[in-house]
Amino acid sequence: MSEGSTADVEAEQLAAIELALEAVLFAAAEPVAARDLKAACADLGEVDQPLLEQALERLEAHYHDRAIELVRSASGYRFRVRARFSASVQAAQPERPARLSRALLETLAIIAYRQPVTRAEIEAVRGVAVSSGIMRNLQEREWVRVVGHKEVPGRPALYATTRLFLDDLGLTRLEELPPLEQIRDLADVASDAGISLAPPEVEEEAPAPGGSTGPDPGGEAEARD
Amino acid sequence: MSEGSTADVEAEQLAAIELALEAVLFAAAEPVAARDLKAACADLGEVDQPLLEQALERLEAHYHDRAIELVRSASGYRFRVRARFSASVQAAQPERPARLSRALLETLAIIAYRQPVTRAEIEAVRGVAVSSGIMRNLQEREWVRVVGHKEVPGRPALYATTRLFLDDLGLTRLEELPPLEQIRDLADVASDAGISLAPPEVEEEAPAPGGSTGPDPGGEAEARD
Amino acid sequence: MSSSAETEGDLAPPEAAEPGADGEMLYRVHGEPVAELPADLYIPPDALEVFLDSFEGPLDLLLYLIRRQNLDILAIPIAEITRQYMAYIEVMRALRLELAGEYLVMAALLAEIKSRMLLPRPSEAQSDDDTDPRMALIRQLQEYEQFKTAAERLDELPRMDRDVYAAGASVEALEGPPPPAPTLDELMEALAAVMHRLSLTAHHHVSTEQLSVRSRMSDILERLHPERFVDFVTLLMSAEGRQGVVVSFLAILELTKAGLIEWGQSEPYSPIRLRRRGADIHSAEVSA
Repeated sequence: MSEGSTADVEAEQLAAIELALEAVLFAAAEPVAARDLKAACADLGEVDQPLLEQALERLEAHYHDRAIELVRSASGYRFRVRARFSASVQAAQPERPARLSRALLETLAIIAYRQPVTRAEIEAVRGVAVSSGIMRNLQEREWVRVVGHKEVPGRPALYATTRLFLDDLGLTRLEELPPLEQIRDLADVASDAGISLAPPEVEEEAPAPGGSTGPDPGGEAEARD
Repeated sequence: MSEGSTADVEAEQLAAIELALEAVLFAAAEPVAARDLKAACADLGEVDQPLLEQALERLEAHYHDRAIELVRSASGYRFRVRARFSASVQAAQPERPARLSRALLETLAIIAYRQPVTRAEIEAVRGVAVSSGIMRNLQEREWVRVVGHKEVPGRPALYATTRLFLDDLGLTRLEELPPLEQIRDLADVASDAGISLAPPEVEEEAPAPGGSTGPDPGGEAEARD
Repeated sequence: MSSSAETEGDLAPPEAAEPGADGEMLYRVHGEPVAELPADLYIPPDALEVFLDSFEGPLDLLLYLIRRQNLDILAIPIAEITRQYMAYIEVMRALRLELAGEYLVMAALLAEIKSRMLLPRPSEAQSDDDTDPRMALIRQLQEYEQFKTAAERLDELPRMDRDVYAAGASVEALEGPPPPAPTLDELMEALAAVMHRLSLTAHHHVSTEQLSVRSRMSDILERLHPERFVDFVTLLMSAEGRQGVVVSFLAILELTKAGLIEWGQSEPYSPIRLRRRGADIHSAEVSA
């Protein structure tokens, strides 16, 4: 009898946590970090990570057949409209954001995969000057920010992507970006093509996105505001 | 048999409408009028008023035991977090931000000076998207209200500032805000003095090589409406 | 030029059928003779400007030239690609299109590589390693293509507010400490930042209409209905004196200009009336 009631109490606690999380997630304009979710349950007894995750799973399951879904991205958890309902949303508010230019996307890609990177380095890859307008646009979107300065003459700014960039693409980590296409090893192909070539010291960068050169996305938390 | 399947089809349609409404209501920045809700269901067959209301009732019932509720106001329908979750939501906000976000302030300032103005117009001036969260936030603080809809596809809301906005600023009339020319001077002075009004990396415009393909906040203003 | 193209071997020289240099027809744009266009270089001349805009730089243009012929980057036929590249550059310059300096730098580089390849190679064995002058360019092209592809994939990812939407609910019913009010200084600083950015994009212009007018526009708009006309005179708010009338009048003109309101008169000399433009506007045009 007493065992049954303990289970009841636990079930009740779990249900209460689930609802508190629901309230917090819908009230927030941005993804909510796990620690803030725990803080929301302060009055509901001890809430540790497993319990939190259990409640989140229940919440996720509750919306299984609905138009929205609970997703996790870099800064935390958020509800979002399922992609297959985007058309309905657009029918009601068809003001769609402008397309991003190729120049902006290429610049963003270089920053994302090569960060931290200077403007000169971006220009070296693209073969053209990067306009200030593009750098400004990326920073205004809060997709890119200055994380430091390179200790070379002129101390150029070093750019990196932000958590919001990941959030907006629905990613939790930089490593989830689509992998960079492997640069073919010149040595392998060259003989076929009858080309003589330099030893393959070609690409030092690891092909894995963000791999060793990418900053730890978690480390950005503090710096963001 | 055929009657049964007709009923099935109807039940299916109703369920589909319910989910489309759910998507639209969660994505919206402000209450959604019945006509816009109907527009969102354009692909789901004929949706008349009784059918719409039936779907809304189902939606309301679905959230009966949840942390949010579907409410109807003069301007339309919306979801809102139930009052009894105030403490949880508050507890989740780490340290209440002492200052308003830059995006929110800029949006508010543009509305004050350009009212009545649509979200697309604000975005054209700011050069970046304005989130639904910010628009919802500004309206819930009652600094901004919808004064009408522009008669273009999608009927975007026209935003204006409120009495409370003036009160909170300690003004009696909007005209007491500094004239734009003065602010422009302020901006000039700041740039001459090398002070970077955010964002920190403002540099002067370089002749953009990809010039005409680059994002063009100015040009969009006209093109969008 | 054609002889070196042949030595490349892997490119069937399309100019085989081309007449000699003297026999080539001159392209004329705006009556001005411009450069020769090789037979395989098909671009509608009037589309050149658009064409140039569609390239993100010399690397992008080179990649296009290579890909268009299904060639492997690793086996660039330098002579042929250089010839085509130069042809584009010539046409663009002849048309006086603004050509970023990088395009010319690349032209010089290509010319240099080409000339170096024509030189007899040193016979030492080690020469194979690093004397192919194409290598640096090939690496650069590979790297650029890598990021060009990455940019395309990045753009395909579902993006917030374009493909997917955050789900939120109103917090209006919640209780809590009142949010901080903006100070006038904060607001002005935010606006100054916006204006500063705008001043950098020269073509943009924020009109400096009087705030009193903008504010009155909002007020009037709110008082109007799409279904019901309101008497124009009552909107002038004469209680505020001459100043108020002028401001209201200007606001009404602005709203009209913005297409937000429409005017009506049931018959000549009858009171002028206004209403908000609404969806039922078409059915009600009798009032005009």
